[in-house]
Amino acid sequence: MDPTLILQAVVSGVLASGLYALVSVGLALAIGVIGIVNFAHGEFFMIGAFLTYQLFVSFGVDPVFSLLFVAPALFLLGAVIYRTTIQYVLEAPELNQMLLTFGLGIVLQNLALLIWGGDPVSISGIAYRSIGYRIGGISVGLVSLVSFAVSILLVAGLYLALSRSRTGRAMRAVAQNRVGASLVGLEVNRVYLVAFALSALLAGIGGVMIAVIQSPTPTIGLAFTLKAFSIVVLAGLGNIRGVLVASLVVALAESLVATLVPNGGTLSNAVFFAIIFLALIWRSRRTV
Amino acid sequence: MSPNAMNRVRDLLPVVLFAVALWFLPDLLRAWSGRASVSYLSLVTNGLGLAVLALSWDILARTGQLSLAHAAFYGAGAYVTAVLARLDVGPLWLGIPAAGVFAVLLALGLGVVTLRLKGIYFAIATLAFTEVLRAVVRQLPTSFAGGSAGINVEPLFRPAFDPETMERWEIAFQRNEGYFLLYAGLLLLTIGLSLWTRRSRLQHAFTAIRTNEEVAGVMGVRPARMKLLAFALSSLSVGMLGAIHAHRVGSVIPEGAFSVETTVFALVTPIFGGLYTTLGPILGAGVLAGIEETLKRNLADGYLIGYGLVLVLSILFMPRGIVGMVRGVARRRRAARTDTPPDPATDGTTDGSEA
Amino acid sequence: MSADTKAVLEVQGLAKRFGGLAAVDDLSFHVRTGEIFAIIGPNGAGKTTTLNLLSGLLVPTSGAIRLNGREIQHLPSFDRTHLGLGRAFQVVQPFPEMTVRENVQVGALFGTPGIDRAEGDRRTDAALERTGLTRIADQSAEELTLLQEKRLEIARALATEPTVLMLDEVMAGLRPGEARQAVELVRDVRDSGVTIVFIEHVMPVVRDLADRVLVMDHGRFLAQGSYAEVTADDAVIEAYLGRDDEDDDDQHDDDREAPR
Amino acid sequence: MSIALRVDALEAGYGKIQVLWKVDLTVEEGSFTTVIGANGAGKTTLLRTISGLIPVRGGSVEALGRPLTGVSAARIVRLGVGHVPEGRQLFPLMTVRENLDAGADYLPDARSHAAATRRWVFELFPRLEERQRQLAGTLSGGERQMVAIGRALMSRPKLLLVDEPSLGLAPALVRTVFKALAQVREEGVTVVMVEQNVQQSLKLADQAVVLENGEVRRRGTGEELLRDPAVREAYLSL
Amino acid sequence: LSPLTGGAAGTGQAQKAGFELALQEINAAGGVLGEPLEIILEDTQASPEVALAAFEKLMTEDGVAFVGGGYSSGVTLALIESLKTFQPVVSWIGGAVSGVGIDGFDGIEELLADEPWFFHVHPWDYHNVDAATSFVADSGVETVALLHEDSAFGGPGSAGAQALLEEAGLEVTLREAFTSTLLGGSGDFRAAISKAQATNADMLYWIGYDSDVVPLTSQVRELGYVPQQIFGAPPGWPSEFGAAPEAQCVTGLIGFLPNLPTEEASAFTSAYTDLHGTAPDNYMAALAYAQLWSFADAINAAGSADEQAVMEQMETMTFRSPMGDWSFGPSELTERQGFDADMWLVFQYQDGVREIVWPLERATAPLASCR
Ligand SMILES: Nc1ncnc2c1ncn2[C@@H]1O[C@H](COP(=O)(O)OP(=O)(O)OP(=O)(O)O)[C@@H](O)[C@H]1O
Ligand SMILES: Nc1ncnc2c1ncn2[C@@H]1O[C@H](COP(=O)(O)OP(=O)(O)OP(=O)(O)O)[C@@H](O)[C@H]1O
Ligand SMILES: [Mg+2]
Ligand SMILES: [Mg+2]
Repeated sequence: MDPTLILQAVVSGVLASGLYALVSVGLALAIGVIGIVNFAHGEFFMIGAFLTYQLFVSFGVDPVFSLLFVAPALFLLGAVIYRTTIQYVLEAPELNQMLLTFGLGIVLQNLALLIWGGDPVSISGIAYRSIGYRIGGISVGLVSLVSFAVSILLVAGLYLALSRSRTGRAMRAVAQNRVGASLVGLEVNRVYLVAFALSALLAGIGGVMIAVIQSPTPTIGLAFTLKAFSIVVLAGLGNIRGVLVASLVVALAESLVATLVPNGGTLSNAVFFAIIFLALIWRSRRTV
Repeated sequence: MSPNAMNRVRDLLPVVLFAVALWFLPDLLRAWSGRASVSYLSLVTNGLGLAVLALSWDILARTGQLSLAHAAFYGAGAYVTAVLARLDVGPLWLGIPAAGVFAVLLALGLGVVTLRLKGIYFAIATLAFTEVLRAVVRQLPTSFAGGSAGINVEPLFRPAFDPETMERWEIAFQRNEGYFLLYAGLLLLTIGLSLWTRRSRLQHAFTAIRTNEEVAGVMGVRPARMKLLAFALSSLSVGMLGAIHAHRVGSVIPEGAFSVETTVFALVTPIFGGLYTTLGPILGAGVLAGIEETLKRNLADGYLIGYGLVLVLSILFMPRGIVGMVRGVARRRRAARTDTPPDPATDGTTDGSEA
Repeated sequence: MSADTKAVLEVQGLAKRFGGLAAVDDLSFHVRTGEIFAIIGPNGAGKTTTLNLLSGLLVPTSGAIRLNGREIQHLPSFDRTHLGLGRAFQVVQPFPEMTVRENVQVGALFGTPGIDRAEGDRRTDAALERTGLTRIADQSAEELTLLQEKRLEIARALATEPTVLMLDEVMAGLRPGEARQAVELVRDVRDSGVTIVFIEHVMPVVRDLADRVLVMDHGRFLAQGSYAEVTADDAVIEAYLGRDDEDDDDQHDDDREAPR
Repeated sequence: MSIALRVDALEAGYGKIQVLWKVDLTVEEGSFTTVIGANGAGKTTLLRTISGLIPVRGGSVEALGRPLTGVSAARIVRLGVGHVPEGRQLFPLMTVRENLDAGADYLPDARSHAAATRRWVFELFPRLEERQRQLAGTLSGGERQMVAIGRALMSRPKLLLVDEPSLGLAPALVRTVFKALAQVREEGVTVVMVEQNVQQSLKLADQAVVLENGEVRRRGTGEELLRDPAVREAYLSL
Repeated sequence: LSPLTGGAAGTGQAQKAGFELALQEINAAGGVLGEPLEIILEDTQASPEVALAAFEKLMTEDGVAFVGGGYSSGVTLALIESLKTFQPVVSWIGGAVSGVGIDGFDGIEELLADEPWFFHVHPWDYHNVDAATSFVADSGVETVALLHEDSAFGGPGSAGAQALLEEAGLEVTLREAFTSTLLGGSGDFRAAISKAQATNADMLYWIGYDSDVVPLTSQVRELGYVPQQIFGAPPGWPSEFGAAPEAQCVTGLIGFLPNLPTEEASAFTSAYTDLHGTAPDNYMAALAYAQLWSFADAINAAGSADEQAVMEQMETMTFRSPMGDWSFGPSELTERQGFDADMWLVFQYQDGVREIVWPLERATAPLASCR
């Protein structure tokens, strides 16, 4: 097989991992660090995408700039949702959180359906979406490159924030022992609020990216939630850096299979989840 | 009378009543609403299906294993019966028990490899399993499993039409009655399995494993064996459900048979109704199906927004599901009347687990 | 050691490493049938880890464990329980979703393979009776005082009808009066033919209960013998009891007050 | 001499259960108070109510000149009330070092002295220095207790509430801990300690209180109660 | 019966919009038999069992005599038994899987061809392939790379397409499947595109869903693949896609276009825009509109709501529609097929406008090459 094809597959795979990381990092914060199982994460993502779209059609705002609005907007949305609902299930078992957030997901999805209709929407008239740089027969997509860079920055930033910064450590503390946290002077509820809103914000950034490279429908949420969950779990709960590695592994595998196997494109989901499955099993066997 | 005997009566009586009610329901509906009973039967049947799914899921959840693989058992069942029917081996109905058996084997296989996984790790592993299985089914030779186009499945019931004695809608009624009774039977079977785990020593083993597997082991419980048993009990009815459903809707396609909705509602319904109980998942299914249809009939667009809100509010105001809430009220009543402390026995059962 | 024929529990060259740390290191000792055997040592000496290795919650890095002459270090914990090795935990962990009775039933119904429900209930009642929990048997295990939790911890272990019962700091946090009851309970259990291995920091309790005492430090064997012997041992005083003026009058107080 | 803690007809409990019945307690600044009592007497509940972990149902709590009734636990800590809780309440997935630092991180004044305080804590418990990098969740029972005390000290409290610090500690270490607490008191910190180890804890106490069934049954100096036959019978004889 | 919510909500909502417009016009024009026409919309959620209950509700509770709407083969197959039971007059838009050419699988046409009461509006899958391939043949390319999504929609279709193309003497350099973003695909088609690029085919011919349009076309550009033609056959196209640079010179198969140069078309477009505020982007709206009108016309012509009479009218009458006049006639198996290959248009994005380039008699601009 043509070597440049394989090389191209590797490059595409590496870059594609950026999107996965973007989708997952917020969830990694929510579930891995704060310990809130958020089934509506994909909906934050979807909302972010449609806000970007709306800003574009109504005011012709370029997605790059709409970040400045979408990110805070989702932070706000996250905060509101936390105050009105999540706040009350912190102590509740994981399953209750799942039901609650799943319900929220349905609400958000059908609201979006009501507002934007069921057809996929697309942001037109942005030149950079289809720009690719050719380096020795290999093409590198501008947007993928940027999203890859952004995701690395976000993940690295979040990791540093959580391990080094006081606020970051506060989030972990609150998640690990609420009583202990308040006994060292933390307003547990406020810390959670910030953390949850932050995870929504991160989802929003991913949403902007999706609005640029794809044409979202209101129903994309759940699929992304599940993939994000898988990546976060593969990375290991609470392991922010792991999100990058996990995303890289699955994206690379998808891309290689899609290239090397005839009709491999249809296997991408199978590959994705097969890796998740095998990795989890293998890990569970290894540790005693 | 020994407490066990008491329990047995306490359980069996309502079940028997429920069974009798189900048996007469079609004719009652018919007598009450005439031809409209046709669609009512379909709706109730859908509800029963949800109940079977939910209760089965709950059985496994009692060991602390949050499965996202029930769509896999369901879809596998659907395909087993479809393929058997196409290969034309034996009578049509044979596919249903076969589907059940296959689902159990599949579940045991999955159970063995996921034994050591806990909580969300287990959940995601089972989800991944479902997705992979769907992909595999798609890739199977078209001549065998129909590929992405799917397979047609013969209906189980083709009531003969006799213009003299009956109206056309009565054909539909008889067909729906047939499926209704199958679903009802399946639910009763599942109830049986569920009650067995609740009333036998399995109840202790399951709860112990759910709360702390290590301590359970030191108490002499065999966690692996118990979990696998739960897997088997939890997949049997679901496999058969998928099979019957396939006959009912005339075809199977990978997207439909292994759909995420199945997975999700298998878990949403018991939480809504009340976890780790027999009544909870069934109530949950009934109420949820009822609410959805009511909203659908009374609201125009966006009725699902209402549906989502119901879920949200339910968990905020009934954290232990319907059953938990009812028991809570009952207990407060008792406490109000006499000063006897609350009966913790009922308390424990609806208690959420820390997964 | 193997010279001793009546050894019900034998530990040889037992070791457990966590990464770089040797929590238990080349530890050997044996417990005789029907005796009360105490394990003491500074915090972090490896006592609980040893118990975890004995009850199968941890896999030893190396070493052998024999119960009635049979090697058990490779068996899962439930098998060891079925073979008669019972255990109560240092960090009390009842099943909060169950009542006290149900908690004990778990041990009774599964502690010995294939016993019927009636027998299970008999054992349950017996264990509840013994630990004085009958009165609150139907309370939820959520709302117990520390003392009650400790009793439940013991009751569950008893319900498995062990030949060897291992107790990890069950006296901690009990006030003297209650500790005395607990001591009686343990003696009484031993008299019914159960060998006892227990970990304790409360020295008077060790003094009153232990036939023999094993002292651990840094995961290793430090000393062994009667209470008097080990408490006189300089190494033990150095590592564990500490040398202190208050020390003596403590002892005196206790001695004076001790029931004889 | 001013008052560090004034508890007035305090009532508290859990759900339907009332645990504390009109408890009065006045603690002078810089003094050492020991609370003893049977299991379930309400000692822990008393401390948890003072530090705002459970709501005050009746009566009032006032510490360091400020009313605490209705104030959040976090604020109370920032006001200078440290608490070594029953059950340690550590952060299992953080290292020993991180657990200790957390004690100072969220109190500006304590943070500025963190390094010094940490050194002192390590002097008290050398083992913690060895185990700085170990996850708290994997510590032995006693080691956890050390971390819990260390974390509270890191916040440099003016009033320190300690719940059964000797629980699960080796005899030598028990004395070390009590010495440490005495030393803390020497540095002007007011200490309120709940203990089962009556013998040694009462020796330290300027004031001692016996709590039974949620009510104060006896008061006096440590020495007085040590001599009190009823107390000896109930809490010392073994 | 339309999928108003769930994955196919786009289609369902478009159908709804079409019905609403038709209903308004019909009743403005005096309704049916002098009475205002009344329609009941039921949501199928594109789920078989939901659709089943909904259909039975229409039959028994609402006593409906004429059934319209219709989408998704899975749903249609689920209804077959019940349809045969109640035998209302069914005019069915979707469920385009005829089953013709797929052995071992019975499609809608195969199962309902002989039912006198079943009328099918949307062209069958082989019609679509037929139209698409004859355009390709006319477009002057010699080599074609065929990318298709692998569900019931693109899987069977692509097989037929390859056969017909090779019949027409073209070379199919590659036939490669992918998973549509609509069905949970990752939306990364670079691997498939690179393979096509490697064969350097004149035309990239893809069969997928609406939501694949943007990622696919943009990735083609990104990878620097410049075929003469980029031709796609999704059910619909994202609104405003035209303005995107990567849309330039992209060609597509579509059932209806607002700028179709006929007065029916422009009349429908303006009326639709007045009612809904947006142009009818999804041709399902036009089909639904046509379908409801055909019922109304047939009933009025029959002079009664008697089902037999109405069915006769439907079989014989010619109806008006935004796509021009149409009537029910023979297809492969049935006698009651509405639109066929002739309904399809091929448009090309030229400077943001969707110019009709095929069939030539209806063309608004000549076909341009991307090279
Ligand atoms: N999972 C683990 N990972 C790393 N170190 C561990 C782990 N478990 C225990 N340790 C260490 O092993 C040593 C022995 O622990 P163990 O709990 O056996 O002590 P112990 O003798 O019971 O002390 P205590 O009397 O305080 O309960 C301790 O220093 C502890 O920190
Ligand atoms: N979370 C809780 N829910 C319900 N009741 C509780 C709870 N915590 C404690 N109690 C009850 O409150 C009473 C007092 O408990 P508390 O822990 O204050 O006693 P204590 O004096 O600290 O005993 P110990 O010496 O065992 O710590 C006990 O009867 C206990 O059962
Ligand atoms: Mg220990
Ligand atoms: Mg206490």
